[in-house]
Amino acid sequence: QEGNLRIRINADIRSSDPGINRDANSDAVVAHVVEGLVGYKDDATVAPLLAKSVDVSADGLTYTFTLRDGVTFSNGEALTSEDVLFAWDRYTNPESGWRCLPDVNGEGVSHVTDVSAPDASTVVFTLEQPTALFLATLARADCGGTGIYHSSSLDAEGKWVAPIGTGPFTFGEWRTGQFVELKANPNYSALEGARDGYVGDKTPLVETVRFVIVPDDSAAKAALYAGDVDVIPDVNNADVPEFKADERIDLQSVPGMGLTALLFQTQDPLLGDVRIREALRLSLDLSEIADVVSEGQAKPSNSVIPQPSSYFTEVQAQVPARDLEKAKALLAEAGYKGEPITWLTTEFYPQLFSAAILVQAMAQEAGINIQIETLDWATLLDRYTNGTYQAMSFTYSARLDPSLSYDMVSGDKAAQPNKVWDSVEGRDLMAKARVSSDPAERQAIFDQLEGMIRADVPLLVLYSGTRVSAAHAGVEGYATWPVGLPRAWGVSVNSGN
Amino acid sequence: MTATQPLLSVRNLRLDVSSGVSIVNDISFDVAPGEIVALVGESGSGKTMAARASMRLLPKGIHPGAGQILFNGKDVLTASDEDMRALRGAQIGMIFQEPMVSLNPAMTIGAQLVEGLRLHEKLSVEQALDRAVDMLRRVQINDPEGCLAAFPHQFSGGMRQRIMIASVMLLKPKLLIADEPTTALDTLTQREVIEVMVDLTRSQGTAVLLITHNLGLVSQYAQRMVVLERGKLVETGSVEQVLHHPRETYTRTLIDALPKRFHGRPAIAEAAPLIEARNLAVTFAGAGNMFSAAQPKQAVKGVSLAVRPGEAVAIVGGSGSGKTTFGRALIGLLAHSGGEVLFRGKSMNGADRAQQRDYRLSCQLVFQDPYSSLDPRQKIASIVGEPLRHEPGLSRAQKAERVQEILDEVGLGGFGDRYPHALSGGQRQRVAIARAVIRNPAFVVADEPVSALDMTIQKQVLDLFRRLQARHGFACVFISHDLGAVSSVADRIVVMENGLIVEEGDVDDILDHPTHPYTKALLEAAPTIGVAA
Amino acid sequence: MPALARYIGKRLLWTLPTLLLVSVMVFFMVRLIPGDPVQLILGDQATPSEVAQLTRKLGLDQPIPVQFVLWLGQVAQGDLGNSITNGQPVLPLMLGRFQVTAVIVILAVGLATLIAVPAGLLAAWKQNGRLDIAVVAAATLLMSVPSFWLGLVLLLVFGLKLGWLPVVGFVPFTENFWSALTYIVLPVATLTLIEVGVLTRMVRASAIEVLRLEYVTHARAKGLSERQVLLRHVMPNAFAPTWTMIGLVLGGLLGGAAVLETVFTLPGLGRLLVDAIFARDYPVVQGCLLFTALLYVLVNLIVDLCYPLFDPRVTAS
Amino acid sequence: MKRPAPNLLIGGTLVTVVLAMAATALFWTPYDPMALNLRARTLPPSELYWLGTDEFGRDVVSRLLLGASQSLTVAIFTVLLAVAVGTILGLISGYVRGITDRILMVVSDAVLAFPGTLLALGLMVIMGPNTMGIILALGIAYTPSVLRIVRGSVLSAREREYVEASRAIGNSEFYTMIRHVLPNCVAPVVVLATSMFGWVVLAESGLSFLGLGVPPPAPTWGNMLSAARPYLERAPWLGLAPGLCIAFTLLGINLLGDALRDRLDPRMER
Ligand SMILES: Nc1ncnc2c1ncn2[C@@H]1O[C@H](COP(=O)(O)OP(=O)(O)OP(=O)(O)O)[C@@H](O)[C@H]1O
Ligand SMILES: Nc1ncnc2c1ncn2[C@@H]1O[C@H](COP(=O)(O)OP(=O)(O)OP(=O)(O)O)[C@@H](O)[C@H]1O
Ligand SMILES: [Mg+2]
Ligand SMILES: [Mg+2]
Repeated sequence: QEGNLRIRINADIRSSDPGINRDANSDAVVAHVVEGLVGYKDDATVAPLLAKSVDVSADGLTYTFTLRDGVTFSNGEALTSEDVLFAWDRYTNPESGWRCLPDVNGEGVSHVTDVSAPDASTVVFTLEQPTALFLATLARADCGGTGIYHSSSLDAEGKWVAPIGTGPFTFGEWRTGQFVELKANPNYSALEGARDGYVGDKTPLVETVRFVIVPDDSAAKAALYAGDVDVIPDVNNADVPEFKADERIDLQSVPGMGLTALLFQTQDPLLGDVRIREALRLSLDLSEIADVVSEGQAKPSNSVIPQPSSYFTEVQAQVPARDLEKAKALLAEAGYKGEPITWLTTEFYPQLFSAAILVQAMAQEAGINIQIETLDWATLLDRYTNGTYQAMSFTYSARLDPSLSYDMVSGDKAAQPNKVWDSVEGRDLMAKARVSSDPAERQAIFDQLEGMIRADVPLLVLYSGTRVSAAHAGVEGYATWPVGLPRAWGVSVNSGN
Repeated sequence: MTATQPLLSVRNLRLDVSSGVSIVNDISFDVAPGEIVALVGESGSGKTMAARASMRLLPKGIHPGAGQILFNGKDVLTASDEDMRALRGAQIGMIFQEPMVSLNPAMTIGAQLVEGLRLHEKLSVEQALDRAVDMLRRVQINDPEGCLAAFPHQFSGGMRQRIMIASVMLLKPKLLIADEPTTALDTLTQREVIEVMVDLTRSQGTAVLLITHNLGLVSQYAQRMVVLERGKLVETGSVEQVLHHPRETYTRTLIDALPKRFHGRPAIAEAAPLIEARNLAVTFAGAGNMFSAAQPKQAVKGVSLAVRPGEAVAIVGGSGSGKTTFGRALIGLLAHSGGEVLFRGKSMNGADRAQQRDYRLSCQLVFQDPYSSLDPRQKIASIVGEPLRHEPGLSRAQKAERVQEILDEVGLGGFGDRYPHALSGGQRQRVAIARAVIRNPAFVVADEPVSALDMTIQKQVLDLFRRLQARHGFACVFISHDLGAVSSVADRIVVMENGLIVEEGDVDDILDHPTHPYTKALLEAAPTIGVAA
Repeated sequence: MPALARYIGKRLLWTLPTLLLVSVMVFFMVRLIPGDPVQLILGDQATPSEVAQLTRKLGLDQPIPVQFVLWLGQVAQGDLGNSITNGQPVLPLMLGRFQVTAVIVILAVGLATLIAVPAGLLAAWKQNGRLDIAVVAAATLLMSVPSFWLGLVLLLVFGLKLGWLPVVGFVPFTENFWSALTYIVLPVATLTLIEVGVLTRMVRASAIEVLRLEYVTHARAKGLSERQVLLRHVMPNAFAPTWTMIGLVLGGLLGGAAVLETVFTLPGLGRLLVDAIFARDYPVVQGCLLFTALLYVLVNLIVDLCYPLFDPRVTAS
Repeated sequence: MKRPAPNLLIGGTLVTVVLAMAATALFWTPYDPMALNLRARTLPPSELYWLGTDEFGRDVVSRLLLGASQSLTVAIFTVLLAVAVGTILGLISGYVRGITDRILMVVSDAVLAFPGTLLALGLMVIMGPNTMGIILALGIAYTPSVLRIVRGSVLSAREREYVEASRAIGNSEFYTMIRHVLPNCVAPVVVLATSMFGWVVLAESGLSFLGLGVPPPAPTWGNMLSAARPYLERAPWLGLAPGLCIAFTLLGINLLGDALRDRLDPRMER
């Protein structure tokens, strides 16, 4: 192990506490230090990580995890089932504010009624109801991967200090506003198999990783060129052509799991009319928008299910064509007379702003009068959460299971105004998909949902996000993946830069 | 002509204004080393400009059109900038006409004095300061050490003028151009200051070009004189000859215009005083700056004075004795720290608004320093006409007419369109006078109103005062060092020293039978022309 | 001395209403503008119960006036609270960031003044000459370049093309002086260039006024060189408006130069504040603004205290 | 007649050109400034597109022309607002002094310490995102600077003897302030106002990020400039064009401001 890998993050981390007071950057850093029982693979499916194996009982209510042998924390202590219980107790204590508590206490995905450790290397979770999503929930990056940390991560008063985990790196210096530095974990014991998502062989090849905080995209770009950072894990679309043309830069692009979409408020007097929403869709050249907005990085995809998902099939892949005549006809039928539609967007995410500009111009050709209102991200999010908008460009974060994707857009608008699609029939279907673990059955359900939501047009998905990373030519082994968070293991830096 | 080679030789000088008019036309004169030459002439005749041209320090917009100015045989007008800098200060020193605006307000007196000295002579700061203190003492500034750390605004007009003079003479220049150097000085100080100059000519062979209106001074100190009128040379020759046997009519009018004691003024009717000061005292908060403890200075220490309608009271007294301060306090421009002012019999301490306003509008001031009292961004007509705002019911045309009238009376007809900076010193002073009297106020404090005026204009202005007094019966406090002027306008004289009145009485009484030693000294020191006037 | 001390004391007392006013304005404004820190923390996946729970935890469920009183009480005890986003105490967080900003801003404004004064004086001296037009044009050009552009261009040229200076990062002076210097050269240069324009023009304008006054002629009559005339007589008298301007600029920038700090990736106060505004991190916004206001008042107090130095006729009282 | 001063000549020409640009846009632009052409994105300058096209394939020349009127409107009104209010308050503050001064200072310090971002966000709530909102937000933000500068000059000017002379004549304090103090404080205000012009144009670009700018897709020089940022290397003309426009406008206004100041100054010999 030698060298120092510098990865750009665009904002400071919020804390080093997994799944607690976090954002994507915090998740990314923490995932280098702690590991959970299970983790994601590159294809966004779940595989054992600290567990050697996971046994699910036939009724789907009991999960038995057997821990891997010889795993130690970075402080040299061996990992035992007690450690799992310790971490779990802290996660499920409402005081800690774990991001995913609702998903294990019955409010959301699952309800864990009991956790026990029959012996030092076995942990058993008991659920109230079967669910296809339990393991996926435990693996979720925003849940901190439900990472297991040693009790010495906390001080005597039980206050969080810094994570001591089993991951390939240890938590080093955190200088607020500047960087977070991790060091290679000398006690790391690798999993078998090649590096794959968050599992596989995660042996560190560098001595230190520094997550450098560079908020400005242009500055980050310059820093990459100058060799002051080695990797930009999430490249701004506008910079893609430039990096592509530069041979000093290794550009990688994979489809992501997030969605960029146009949302309509179906309770709006004007947009409540499905004909107008349909006309809007027909007025837009969706392929063109996706192409322009993502600088050719993303393929258009109009399904709520993200492209990398294994449930993304022919049905989901259909892209409706533009048809101005039909759009005009529909508008006439709906009695639309050029009433202005206020379209919310933000410059915080450049793709949302571009999308709005394109939509405005294209819809204009069908006679639809769109007026753009730019807001800061906090305000846009507020309007989204409260459903107080006519139409907006919005970006959804990654959902790793189609049922979660549907859950994200659909629900009872009265209770949760952030849901865009409120269909009773749809909700029933989703409930079925949540408990079923038969892929064929689930696929059928998702295909059916696809048809329903497309007919109702509560939203227009433009594309599922792309994950574009750029690494300096001297960096070897860096790879981006659909989840998108940077990974520093298995990456080496050529000395001399 | 003198036998020696002239130090300064002005030959056929012409000075043009940008618009093409000449303000100085074809004048020539010489000044020899050790000689005092007086430059006299009507206000606005181009004396100051001719002098400034000799240092090549003409204001923007005025250019030499023709002629030469030779200093030591070298033409000043074509010398290099480098040479000029070496000349200025060390070789040619100039005392500017307006001492109030010629000192840098943001620099201590000490710094300003030492600056020039150290530039031309290799001296340590201490040595330079010693020399400065010495010179200040010679021009009669008391507490010269303390004065070094003070700023110009903390001094009276006369004190500033003396500081100016000191700063120039400190450098012992070969040629000293003194533009009205003693206008703000009482006769005693004036004599002292001129003596210092004469000293310089004797010990260093300094030549002096003395610009003045004071023919008494000229006759006592100068050897030769040059008379200008409207930019043209009228007459030149020895003082003796020009003063006593003037060839030209202009020179004669000038001499004839010397103020005379005005006998036969009607006695002032016994009446209740128009304005009255009772035990008035003024204290300045601090001469110290804010980083050192402030020492309050009592400039006026309990002065009582009553002025009846139609009466003209002259205040004379040493420079820095508190005349200006008292005058300002009397009309309420300066807050007093003790005593009270009664106007039309009512105390102004705690007067109501209407009374305050009447007081304010009825009492006017002619500022001692006219230049800084004129708004640089307003034209003369507008400055003079401004008080008419408070004259209700005047049409625009009527106002313009009044302005024209008063400007004519002070000899400034046709200057209404100019800005203050484009006037001569005397012209500015007349603007200030015109402004003060245009509304025929009930009471005027005239602070050195004629100090910068030549005899003819001075006469004209004094006549104006008298006329106005006769016509409108306004009362007036006339602050002046010029006993001639005083004797021609005043009914009563008050002598101040050190913030107190030391003597007061009828003009004739005081002038003829002064009792207080200070008054006697003042009178004695007054220069006279030595001819039957 | 006691007079001065009393004066300063009185002025400092007057900062209290300013600070109170700022507090009230900030407190209510950040809460009135739409956007919710809880939503931002939880993101688009938030469920209503999560939102409610976190809101309660952060104490944001109480009525705003109650929150205000609680906060004010805290502040009175010297506690500015903890950041919502990362839980760190606001005061040390802010002071740490301020050090970075202060070094850069003070250096830059100082440098800008050093450049602006001679440039402005020269331009005034040669008013309407070629030199003057050149100076005015240069100053105007600098004023019209946005700082993010200038910063970026400098970054590209000196950091990237020439490779002389590092592109991102920051090292405190206490750690390594020379390396610290390399990191602040570009930001200081950018800020200097940005600020020098307006100061130059200010100096020029005031100097033109002063140059026509009699005492300047008198100074020349003493034989002073033009340089001495300009520096000793014109400059001090022309400096007052420039000085006010410097106070304004300094006061404004000490509160943070967010754009610059972002471009150069400096952990300064400005970025902290802007990030906090976008994250609706109420305690940090409130703390920063209180601090900025205090700085402002102090800088302006110093400016006012110095007035009599330029114009002794202006008394401090 | 005398030759006009160079600053009047150059400044006048530049400002006229800019005003002409703004006026032209009302009648004619080479292309529709809003029309996208996705086939012609970020084209370099050519015969077809004189200054190239932007990231949406919109003609830069057309957008510059239209942007001129938008930017000028915002800048002019903001500067007018700030200068008018700031000067009045500054005069009062410096002239009257005492408690009035203190209160005004308290408020202005508070506003000065207030970051523009927050002020803008706050106003957005009240006004909604429109041009009035920008002008008000920026106007409020810049007023205290004017106030302070004017106050500083007034503190000096009020000690002058001609101010006393005006009082001696019997003029009211108000009249004295307007007629004698104010005109002698214009120099710094002219400098500040002309400088502010540039700041406003640039600040508007920052505000458009928050949505307080002129609503898209309408162009302003400011938002063109900020939108061009990622293309600094790839399509430099995108930033250069509005950047130069701003620079030349400012130069013109500054020179014109100087000329105006000279005109107001009687001591300036022309
Ligand atoms: N800048 C200027 N522009 C135009 N005319 C001017 C300017 N300065 C002075 N003048 C005029 O030039 C003439 C000569 O002025 P100068 O100052 O030399 O007079 P002076 O003889 O010194 O008068 P005084 O005794 O009143 O001081 C005056 O009529 C004056 O109005
Ligand atoms: N602003 C001030 N601060 C401190 N002291 C002052 C101030 N103004 C005047 N003085 C002092 O008050 C005294 C009286 O000044 P004043 O101007 O009244 O004298 P004056 O009699 O008019 O003299 P002159 O004939 O020289 O004009 C002087 O000693 C002067 O130094
Ligand atoms: Mg004269
Ligand atoms: Mg006096």
